[in-house]
Amino acid sequence: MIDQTRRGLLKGVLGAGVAGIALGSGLVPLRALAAPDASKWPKKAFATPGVDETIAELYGMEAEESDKISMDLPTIAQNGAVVPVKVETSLPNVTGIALLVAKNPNALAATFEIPKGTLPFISNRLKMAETTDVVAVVISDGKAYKATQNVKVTVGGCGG
Amino acid sequence: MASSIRARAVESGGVVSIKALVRHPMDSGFVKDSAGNIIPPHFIQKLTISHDGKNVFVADWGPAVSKDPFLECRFEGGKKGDKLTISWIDNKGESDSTTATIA
Amino acid sequence: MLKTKIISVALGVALVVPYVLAAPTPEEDRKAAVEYYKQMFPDVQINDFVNGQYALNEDRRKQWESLQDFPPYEFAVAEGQEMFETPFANGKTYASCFDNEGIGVRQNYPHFDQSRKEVITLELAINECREANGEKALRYKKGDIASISAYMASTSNGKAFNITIPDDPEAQAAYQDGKEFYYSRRGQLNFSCASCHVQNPGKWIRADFLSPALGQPASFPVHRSKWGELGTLHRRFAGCNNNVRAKPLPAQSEEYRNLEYFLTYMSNGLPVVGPSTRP
Amino acid sequence: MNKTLLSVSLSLSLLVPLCAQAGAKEDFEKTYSEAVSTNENAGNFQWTTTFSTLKAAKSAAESGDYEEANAMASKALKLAEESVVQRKEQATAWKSAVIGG
Repeated sequence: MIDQTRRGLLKGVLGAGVAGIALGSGLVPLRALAAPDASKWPKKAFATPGVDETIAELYGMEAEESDKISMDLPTIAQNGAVVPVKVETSLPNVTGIALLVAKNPNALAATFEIPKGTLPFISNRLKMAETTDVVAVVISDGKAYKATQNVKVTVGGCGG
Repeated sequence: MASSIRARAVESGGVVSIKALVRHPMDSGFVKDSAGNIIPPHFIQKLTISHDGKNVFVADWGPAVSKDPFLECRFEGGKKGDKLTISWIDNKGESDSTTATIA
Repeated sequence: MLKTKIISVALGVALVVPYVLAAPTPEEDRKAAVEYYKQMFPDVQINDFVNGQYALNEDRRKQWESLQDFPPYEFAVAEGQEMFETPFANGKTYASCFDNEGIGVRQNYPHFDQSRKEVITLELAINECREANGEKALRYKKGDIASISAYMASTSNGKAFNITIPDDPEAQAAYQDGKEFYYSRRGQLNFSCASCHVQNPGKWIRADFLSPALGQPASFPVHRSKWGELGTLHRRFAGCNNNVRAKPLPAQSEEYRNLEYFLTYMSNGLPVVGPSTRP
Repeated sequence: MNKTLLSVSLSLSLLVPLCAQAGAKEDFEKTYSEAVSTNENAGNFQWTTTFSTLKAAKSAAESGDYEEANAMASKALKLAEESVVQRKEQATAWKSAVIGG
């Protein structure tokens, strides 16, 4: 037990050390094209359990049910590790879309910025731990709307 | 080394459809390896697609996005032959980028 | 006197090999299987059986089709191609070991080598090619060998399986051995391959949807969501055996190669669609 | 006299548990090796459960719990016997399941 803990700790320290060295010596490949800036990645929203709590954290408001959001996802996922999810909406002036998996440890799976000229459509593949509601949130004219669909997951997507 | 990004962009009726696949483990931090040790989280946090110097799509991803993530999106205003730049960065600061030509 | 002797000899032969004589020929087996599945699934096009469960279940088919946009094995196939084209230390490549330089030959595997008297699968041929050129053999179930095999399969896409069983008692025996394996109940659960894939395709067994025997090997190697990577047919055999609590045999063991020989012969005429994806 | 009695009774009291122990160990070893050899007879019809039960028997024996070890070895023997029966049955029974046969 003690040994295991110590090994875990050692590993953590070593891992951090290696990462530090890699950064320090410029081993991380420097690309001609600038990497995206992840400083504004919504860390807190990605660490929040529960759908409503996550929407509040992410957008600072509640989302209203809308039938103008269409979701295309399987009734029974063949494997929770790879569940295709498509969302499209006829709501106007869409600036953002988010995908939430209600029963995952943290609900938020992905958020998307939809700049002007980009269509309010996204397709992504997500992991789901168990049978769950999947919620699509759409920001239209500055307000949040949502739609929900249930997916049965018989083989969970959290390893094993 | 081969690029971690494979992308296809097709223009039809003024709309460009982009499909991309990124090679990445997307480890959630909730899974143990065969020896029972937690595999630390390692996932792409941000992926951007830009055209003509401006972003046409920005994704913020968490660890619930599947291994080797797939993405499809659509935008207006691109022409055949235009270049798109697709870039990602993960939670360890690793990144990659590629360009695709609209067909 | 002479006549009776001849008769008794003939009788003796008939007594010694009754099953082989009485058994249907491989071609009769194949036709019976095609007929059997056609009756079981009258709405399924014959070539669609290679898509396994996706030929039988609409919801699953949609998920599979959405993965075809950019299948998760794309990277592995590209790596397989790179390895296939990269010369060994001696300067030769895999192409030197195969007919037509290895391009578009998947549909001819496995085949029976009459001089060696054994079944040669594509993966075995890949490793023997490596060893003949001074390289180390690869592990058989996943990784590089699955990627190379997947690339080779991709160059045969759409070509009809053309497995031959030469007029050689040992080739016939290898086929019969594979057939016996497919139909023999094994493991503590007392299931044969056929219990699921002949008697119950199109049905659920817990969370798994059962595919028909016909067309089964045509999609290999496959990327399973469960594995998160590509695996070979023999990895799948071992997994199935393990599921019924039967001790799996080693990949590329004689038993599994004979099983592949039988199973792929059943799919003669159907198109190569590997690599593919499965749950 | 007294001394002899004492030493006899002492050695007896020491011997009893040792004997019981030795008996259980021998029983285990006998059953275990029988299970292993029966399992060999199953050829390529061996069951994964036989192996896991044999393993459980062995680790119980290593920890000195011969009662548990013996129970596990007997269970493994039974599983191995069933797999041998399965092998023998299937030598002909498989034909009854063949398509068109």
